[in-house]
This record gives sequence, C-alpha cells and structure tokens, in this order.
Amino acid sequence: MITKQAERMEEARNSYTASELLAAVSCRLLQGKRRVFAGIGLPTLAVALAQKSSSPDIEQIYESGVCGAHPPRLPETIADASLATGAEAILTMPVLFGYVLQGGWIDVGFLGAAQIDRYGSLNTTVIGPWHAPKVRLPGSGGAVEVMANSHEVFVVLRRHNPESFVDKLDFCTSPSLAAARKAAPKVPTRGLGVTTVITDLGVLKADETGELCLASVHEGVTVEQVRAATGWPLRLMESITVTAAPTPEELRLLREEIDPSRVYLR
Amino acid sequence: MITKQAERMEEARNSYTASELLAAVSCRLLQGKRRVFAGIGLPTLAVALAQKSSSPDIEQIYESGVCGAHPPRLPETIADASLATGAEAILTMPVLFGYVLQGGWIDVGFLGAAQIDRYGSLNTTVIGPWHAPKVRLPGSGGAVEVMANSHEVFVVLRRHNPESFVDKLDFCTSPSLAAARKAAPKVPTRGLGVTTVITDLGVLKADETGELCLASVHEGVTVEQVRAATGWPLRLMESITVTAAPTPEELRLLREEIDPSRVYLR
Amino acid sequence: MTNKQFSLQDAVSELVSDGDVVALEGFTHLIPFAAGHEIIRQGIRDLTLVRMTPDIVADQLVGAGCVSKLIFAFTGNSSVGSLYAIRRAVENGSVSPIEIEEYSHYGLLARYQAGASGVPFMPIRSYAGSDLPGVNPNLKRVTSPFDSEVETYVVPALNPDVAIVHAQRADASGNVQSWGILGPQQEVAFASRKTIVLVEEIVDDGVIRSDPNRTIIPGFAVDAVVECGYGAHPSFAQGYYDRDNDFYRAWSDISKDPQKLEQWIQEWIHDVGNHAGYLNKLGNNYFERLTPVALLSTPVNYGSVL
Amino acid sequence: MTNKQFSLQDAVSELVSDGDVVALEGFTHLIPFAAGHEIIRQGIRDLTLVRMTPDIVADQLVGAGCVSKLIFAFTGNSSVGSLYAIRRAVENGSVSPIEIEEYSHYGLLARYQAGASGVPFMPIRSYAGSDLPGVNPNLKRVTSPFDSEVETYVVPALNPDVAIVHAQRADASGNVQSWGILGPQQEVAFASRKTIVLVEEIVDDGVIRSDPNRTIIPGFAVDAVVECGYGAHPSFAQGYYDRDNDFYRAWSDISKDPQKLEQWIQEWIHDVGNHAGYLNKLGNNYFERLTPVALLSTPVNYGSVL
Repeated sequence: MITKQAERMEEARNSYTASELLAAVSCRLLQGKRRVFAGIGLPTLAVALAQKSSSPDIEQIYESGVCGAHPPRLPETIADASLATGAEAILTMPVLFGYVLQGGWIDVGFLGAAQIDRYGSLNTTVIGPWHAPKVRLPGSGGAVEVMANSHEVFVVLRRHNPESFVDKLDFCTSPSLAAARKAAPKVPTRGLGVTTVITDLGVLKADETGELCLASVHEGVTVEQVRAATGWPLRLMESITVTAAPTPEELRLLREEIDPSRVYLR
Repeated sequence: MITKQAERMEEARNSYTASELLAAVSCRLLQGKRRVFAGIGLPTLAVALAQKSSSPDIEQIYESGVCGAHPPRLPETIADASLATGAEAILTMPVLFGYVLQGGWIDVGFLGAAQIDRYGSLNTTVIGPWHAPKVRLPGSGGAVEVMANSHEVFVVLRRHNPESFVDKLDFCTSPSLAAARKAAPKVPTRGLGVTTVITDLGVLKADETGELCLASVHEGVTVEQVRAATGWPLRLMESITVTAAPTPEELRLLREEIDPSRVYLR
Repeated sequence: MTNKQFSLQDAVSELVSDGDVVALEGFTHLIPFAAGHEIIRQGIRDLTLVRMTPDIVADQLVGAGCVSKLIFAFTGNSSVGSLYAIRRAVENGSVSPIEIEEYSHYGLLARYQAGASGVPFMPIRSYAGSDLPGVNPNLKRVTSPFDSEVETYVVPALNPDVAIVHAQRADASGNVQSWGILGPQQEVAFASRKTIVLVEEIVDDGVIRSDPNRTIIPGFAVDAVVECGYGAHPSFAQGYYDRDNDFYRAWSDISKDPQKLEQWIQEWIHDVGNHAGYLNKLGNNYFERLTPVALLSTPVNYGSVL
Repeated sequence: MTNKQFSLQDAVSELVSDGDVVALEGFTHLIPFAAGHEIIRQGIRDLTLVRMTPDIVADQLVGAGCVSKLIFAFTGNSSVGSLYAIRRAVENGSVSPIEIEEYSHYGLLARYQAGASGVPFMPIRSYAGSDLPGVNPNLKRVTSPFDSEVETYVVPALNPDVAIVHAQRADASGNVQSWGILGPQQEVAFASRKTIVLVEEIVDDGVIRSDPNRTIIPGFAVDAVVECGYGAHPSFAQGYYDRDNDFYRAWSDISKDPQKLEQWIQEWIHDVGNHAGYLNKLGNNYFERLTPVALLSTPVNYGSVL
C-alpha cells in the first residue's frame, strides 16, 4: 500500500499539464531577456517563473501602462486592480504606446492569434472576408504595435491545427517582418519579428529567412503529427529536439509559489 | 497745512505710474475673456485685477503647465515655486503645448517683443542679421506657438519708439496672421492674430485687414507723438479716444490687494 | 470657478444628441457604464460610438439600438466570452448591421492625440504589411520630408462631438483627478468638442489643489461633472471598488440570446429608472466583497517659502 | 531590480563623452546644475548641448568651453539680465563662436516626442510665415495625405546621446518621481540613448511603489541614478528648496566679464572639487531662507481586494 501511494505521488510529481509545460518552455526561452510585453495568462506564468528562477531581473510590461507590477495576489484578468497596487510605474497610454513600445524598449512581445502563417503573420480580426465575416474576432488591439516594435515576438497557440497554421490568412492583422518589408520597404522595421511559436505540440523557430520551422516536439508528439497539423509544408530545423519536461523545481514554483489557486494552471 | 496735506493725498490718489495704467488698460481689454496665456509681470497684474473686478472667472495659464494657480504670495518670477503650490492642475509640457495651446483653448495670448511691424509680426530673435547678429535676443520660446494658436493676441511694449515699431523686422520670429497666410496659405491658422497693442503711449487695435491702427492715447499724449514714435505711417481709427485713467478702485486693488510689496508696480 | 455639476440625466440630455460621434473611454479601468446606461435609458439613436476597446458597455449600447457605427481597435470580453450583440451586428447576414471602422490601439489613440493637438495627422510606426489599411482609408503612408527613403504611416485627427469618461474624483468646477490605469481619458477629453466626466466623488477643491499633478483634465476642458458613485460597475475604480468579474463572466450568456439581452436591458437599465435604482437593485451589501484594502500613497510636499 | 546608483563623478565620466549630443533638461524647475558643473569639472569638450531654455547652466557650460553647438528655443535669464557667455559666442565678431540651431518651445519638444516615439517626424501647427524655417532646414512643410488643401509643418526626431535631468526622488533601481512643474524630462529621457537622473533623495522602493502614477521615468529607461541633494541650486526643487533669486540676479554681472566668469568657474566649480564642496562653500545655513513650508498632498488609495 505504502509503495503504491509513493508511486502515485512520484507519478504526480513527474506528470504535468499542457499549461505547465508551455509555461516552463516559455520561461526557458525568456532567458537573458529583460522586458516582456504581454497580457495575462500563460505569459504571466512564464515571466513569474523566469523571475523566480533563471532571470530575476526580467520585467513584464502591460498594455495598460503598468510597469514593474508587484500584485499582492496573482491577477485574474488584465483588468485586475491588484496590478496597479504597488507597481513601480503606471505610465500614460501615449507614453506606453509611443515611447515604450514604439521607442523600442521591449525585448519580447507575446502574442496570440486565431491564424498564423509560415512567416509569422497573424490574424486576430476575422474568419471569412472582412466585409462579411463568418466569425468576427476582437481585432488588433495593440498586436499590430507589439509586432512592429518588439525586438522579437513569441507567439503562443494552445491548439496547433491546420485551421490555425494556415498557408494564407483570412486577414493579415499583424504582419510578419517579411510581409511588412515587402508591402512597404521604406517604412522602417525593428527587430527580428516572430522568432518563436510555442504550441501544444512543439516549438517552431524562425530560420534566417524568417520562415517558421519545427525546432522541437513535446514528449510523445511525432514530427509527422506536427506536419499534419500545419497548413503549409512545414520545414524542419537541422536537428529536432524533444522538449525537456518541466523540472520538479519548475513545477514546484508554478504550483506552490506562483499559482497555488490554479488561476491559469488549467 | 491740513488742506495742503489733503491736497497732496488727493493728488497721490489720482496719480498713477505707467505700470498701473498699463495694468488697468489691459484689465479692461480682458473683459469677457476666459483663458489667458501669459508670463509673469504686467499680464499677471492685469489678470489678477480682472479676477477681482470685472471677470471673476478669468484664468491665467502658464507655459510651464500650471493652470488655476492660487499662489500663496505674488510670484516673483515665472519660476516661482509658489505657482505650483495649490494650483488646480499642473499639466505636462506635451499636454500644455499640444492639447491646450495647439488645441485652441486659449482666448488671449500675451506677448512682448523687441520689434513689431504694422500687422503685428514680432521679432524676439536678433537685432541685425541672424547669421551675424548685432544683438542676440532670447528667441521664440513659446511665442511662435502662442501667436499661431491663441484666439487673439495682446502685445505689451513698454517703450513705444521707432526702433520697436518698425516698417520691417530684422527677423520675423512670430508671424502675424497676414504674414502666416501669405507665406503658407494651406497651413491652417486660428483666431484673429494680434488684435491689441498696449504701449506707454496708447493702444493700437487691428482694423478688419489686421493692420494696427491707433485707437487711443494715454492722458497727456498726442496723436502726433505716437505717429512720430512709430516706424510706419500709422493710420488712425475713426475716433481716437483718450485712455481713461485708472479708477480709484483699480488703483486700490492693485496697490493694496494684488501687489502691496510692489513687485511689478514699478 | 464655474460650477459644472450636473445630474447624470441632465448631462446626457443636454450634451448628447442623436447622430453624435460619442467617445466612451476607459481602458480596462473606470469604464463609464452608468453613462452608457443613461444613453440607453434616454433612447439616443444613430450614434457613432468611438471606443478603443468596445466591451460590455458597447455590447449593451449596440444591443439597445443606439449605435449605427463603431470606431474601435479591439472588441472583446477578455477571455470570458464574446460580445454577441456586436457580433450579430457585424457578422455576415446581420439583420441590423452597423458600420465599423477599425484600428489598432495606438492607431486610434494617435487619432485622439492628433485631434487634441489640432494637427491634421499623427505618424505611427506600424501598419506596413497589415490588411487594415486595405479596409480603412484613414491609414495612409507618407514620405518623410527629411529622408525620401523613409516612409511612415499616419492617422488623421479625430474630434468626437462628446467624450464621456469616469474618474475617481473632481471638484465642482470640473478639475478631474484619476490614478491607477489612466487609459486615453485625457486625450479624448481634449480632442472632443464637449466632455462629460462622471466621478466617484465630488471633493472640496482644497483636496484637488493639494496635488495638482494628479489632475488629468483641468476644469476648463470639462462641460459637465457628475457625481456618480459606483458608476463604473461592473468595471472598477482603483481604491474604491474592484472589478466585478462575476458579472463579466455572466455576460456572454445574456448577450448570446437577443431576448435575454432585451430583458436584461429592460430590467437593469429602464426599470431601475436611474443609477440609484441600479445600485438599489444590486442590493445593500453588494460591494462588500469588492471593497479594497486601503493602501495609501505617501504624500509629497508641494510647499514653497511664504 | 538592478541597482543603478552611481556617484555623480562616475555617472558623468562613464556616460558622457567628448563630442556627445547632451540634453540637459528642466523647465524653470529642477535644472540639473550640479550635473552641468561636473561636466565642466571633467573638462568634457565639443558637446552639442540641447536645452529648450539655455539659462545660467548653459552660460556656464559655454563659458567653460565645453560646447561647440547649441540646440535651443529660448536663451535668457528671465528678466534679470543677459547670458553674456552665450552672447559672446554667437554675436557678430565672436572670437570663439559656437554653432546654433534654433526652434520654438514646442518645436524642440516635438523633436523629443518624435525621438521618443521612434517616428521620423512630428507635426506642429506653427512656423508658417516665421523666418525660423529660413535659418533652420529642420522646419519643413508637408501636405496632409487626408486633404491636399491642408499643409502642416513637421520637425524631425531628435535622439540625444545622453539626457541629464534632476528630480525629487527615485529608488535605487532608477524609478524616478517628480512633481510640481514637470518640464520635458520624461520625453528627453525616452528619446535619449542614455539617461542620467540626479535626485534629491534615493528612497525606499516602497515609497515609490505607494504611488506608481507619480513615476515619470521607469527604472528601465534610466542608466544612472545619482543622489545629489540641492543639486538643482540655484534652481529649485518643489517641496525641497525654493529658487535662489539672488543668485539669478547676480549672474549678469559675473557673466558679462570673461575674467570674472573664468574666476567664478574656477572658484565655484573646480576649486570646490565636487558638489559636496560646492554646498560646503555656500555655507551651513544657506538654504534656511529657501526652505519651504510643508504643504502635503492628500493621499489617494491604490488598494485592491486581497
């Protein structure tokens, strides 16, 4: 009996949810970065984990102008009053968008999307034609600005499937660097564009041309599975790694210190 | 003896300095105005006098961003700490210059100058050529913006002489409405330009073409005197009035309530 | 100092008209719900609603039929569901469609900035390669006069007829103070022809004047100031009440069914009569669980030599 | 949080180099005199000095031979006299002339704004008909892409190598708070490649974090923060000390005579060795007459539900 219980406990310690994996993977990718522009959710966990492990100086900056947040409890939404409580700075919107974002102070912008193409252009606007949408999505918000102004962009898509990873977007809300340069070569661009896409199947990385290629698969996922889930002929990086599982310490931090009431750790 | 003393007192009450006259005249011209953009000095006295007499709602707005100042004592300079103490608002510079001034919220802008021409263009930059100045003056500061964005501009020049009232400016720092429209007809203008010039000799007012014409002379000043002191053939308004002397109440307010230590009332 | 205090009813009826371009602003914080409800109550129609982030209050205004056009950058209800009234009005086959004009956050904010600043346009670094310029002719590209090899996108000035915002406090002459997340309230107030500000409390002008840097909108730029406690509910007012997340989570379900939505509007907006009625219907102790622990700012010294 | 505390000497020697474009900002209030003196002390040369309102500190820097070019909007010493070192350097027949580049206040401020915002230029409503565009090719006119009948002037982005500003307080990681008249400090800090901030006091980060809206420059945009009490003298720091008007009145007389000026610089900048020496030379009770009566801001509540 005792042995069985110990085994189950051991198993529980070693198993992890998709959110925990994505948070741990994102955290590792953030190593060496300083200023992360992101909303609430997975990026919050990733930044919090980075702060408590590899990157104590990493800082999350919010679209609302909050910098150096020290919320007395884990914020439930981007509109959580606790984000303002005890923050180091709350900047005005013109300062946040004009000076901080456009001024080039962001190392990593985190974005999500309904659709992504092979160079990292994102659609958050519509499914179907803009003038007669099948599904109206929220729209850009600050995504166009985050894409154009961050030194690099991480995209997190929890569902890797051919409807999301498309050959051609229904609408290009936030263009990849390649798309921006092609459309308007005289408009200055900044940084590297989308360098990293983190999904439930693996991690895609941009090659030197900006094309997103498979760099690693999560444990138990095959390359063929990822290819089948991608709406363009997915190229592979020279060597595909298997994503390392979250370490016991990462899991402990996430579960016990960062999100003990499992607000985001679904 | 008693009679003589009473006479002297009566005389003192009725006599007034140039500053007191200019403050009283400026105050009357401010009737019905709400927001005055001005520095320290004569305009401060004029606005304070207006607040205490004809225009209790009039408000002075400072280039530094201070609105609704309630200084605990009369400020000595534009950089007086007391201007911030107890003010209703201190706006940032982008808000003051961008939103308040360019946004068109100023009824009357007060300006001074080294030279003025017949349409109210002002020189505060150089005497002599810009590239090899005889005298280098402070430059525009905010004057170009005050001129371009106030609904009307009052100019105060304490010394009315041909060196100041010139046919042609050495340098046009802040252009009259006429000069602005001629130089760049497609750049939108606002308001009336310079409507009023207050000097130690009298008051000039703009006619319908914007030309500054003599409207009134101070007590004891002749029209010929003003003409001789003006570097262009000065036209006269249809009827020239004699500036009314400061009333005893105006003098009492200036001397006893507004500037008892005679900071500005030289 | 002119007294600019209005009742909410008078402020809306005197300053908002059918056909106006009305900006309701507030970015996640201080969303002017009570003002939106009063617009619905007064049956104002044919509005062009400008809002960077149309959310539940926009869904309510669209659902109530007040809006004919929406100018926006992001329309959603965080991660807790959709805004179905807006989706019904803009998705294919809509029975009562509304026109939309779409930006990114900074695109619309820069329109307010240009409008407030009296300049014809404002440059912005993004939009190259986006499909947005293809559906919005207000996103244009110009060449820099300083370098013919450099182009930038620009957006035109926007000057709404009326701005409506909510803040923590003001004095009776309309000097408005706010803290926490500030949103585009200052920009839209200066950009608009008329401005209505709702506040949690009207305070003595001595309170305002003890901290003049906290004033985000000076009295002269305000046409009406309305005391309206809890007027941002279900949004929040930093230091007064937190966000009512339960309400946000419940909205999708109401908004999804047109009949349910109509019923909700009848019950919570029309039948309650006014904001006091709305609070009354929420119940006496409703805000207890949303009331913050006090964490006060350290005072600063504005003194000078006397 | 990275510790960014520097001594004044280290901040200037590590971050300011010969030939740099250095912006010293502060509008009537919080003028970084101590930093200017340290630049003179270190004999830094060939600077392009950017300052909206070159005043006594600029006159000192020019008089000490640190400046080869001045970018400005207004150069004067209020109504109490001239800045003769600057006048000697720019008036006809100057023996050691400096180059000047001249704007209006908003023209130069808008250059900072464009520089901070990463856009090539910023539109501005004025300059039509002024002679300034004739002597400054950076004032250009463009046609609005939204209406070919509308033109506007624009100014190009400015990105100084170093911004130097003074503020009331900061924490050790460089989150800077200021109140009273704010000047262009926020704009120039974001526009510049490096930023040095001098403050009256380094405070515990709990003080800063009790009032996050008061932070005008976040720590990440600051390279060095220097504790330097009375570092704005003879200018002022709201709530700390008022302006030393006697000094301003005395300056013309010093500045007018090149020998007197050289002597003053030797005595008050070089011989004192550092800012502590300067304060020491002013004397023990010097600031008594300039010390303000305390008038504290009413605290606001930043609390939230725990």
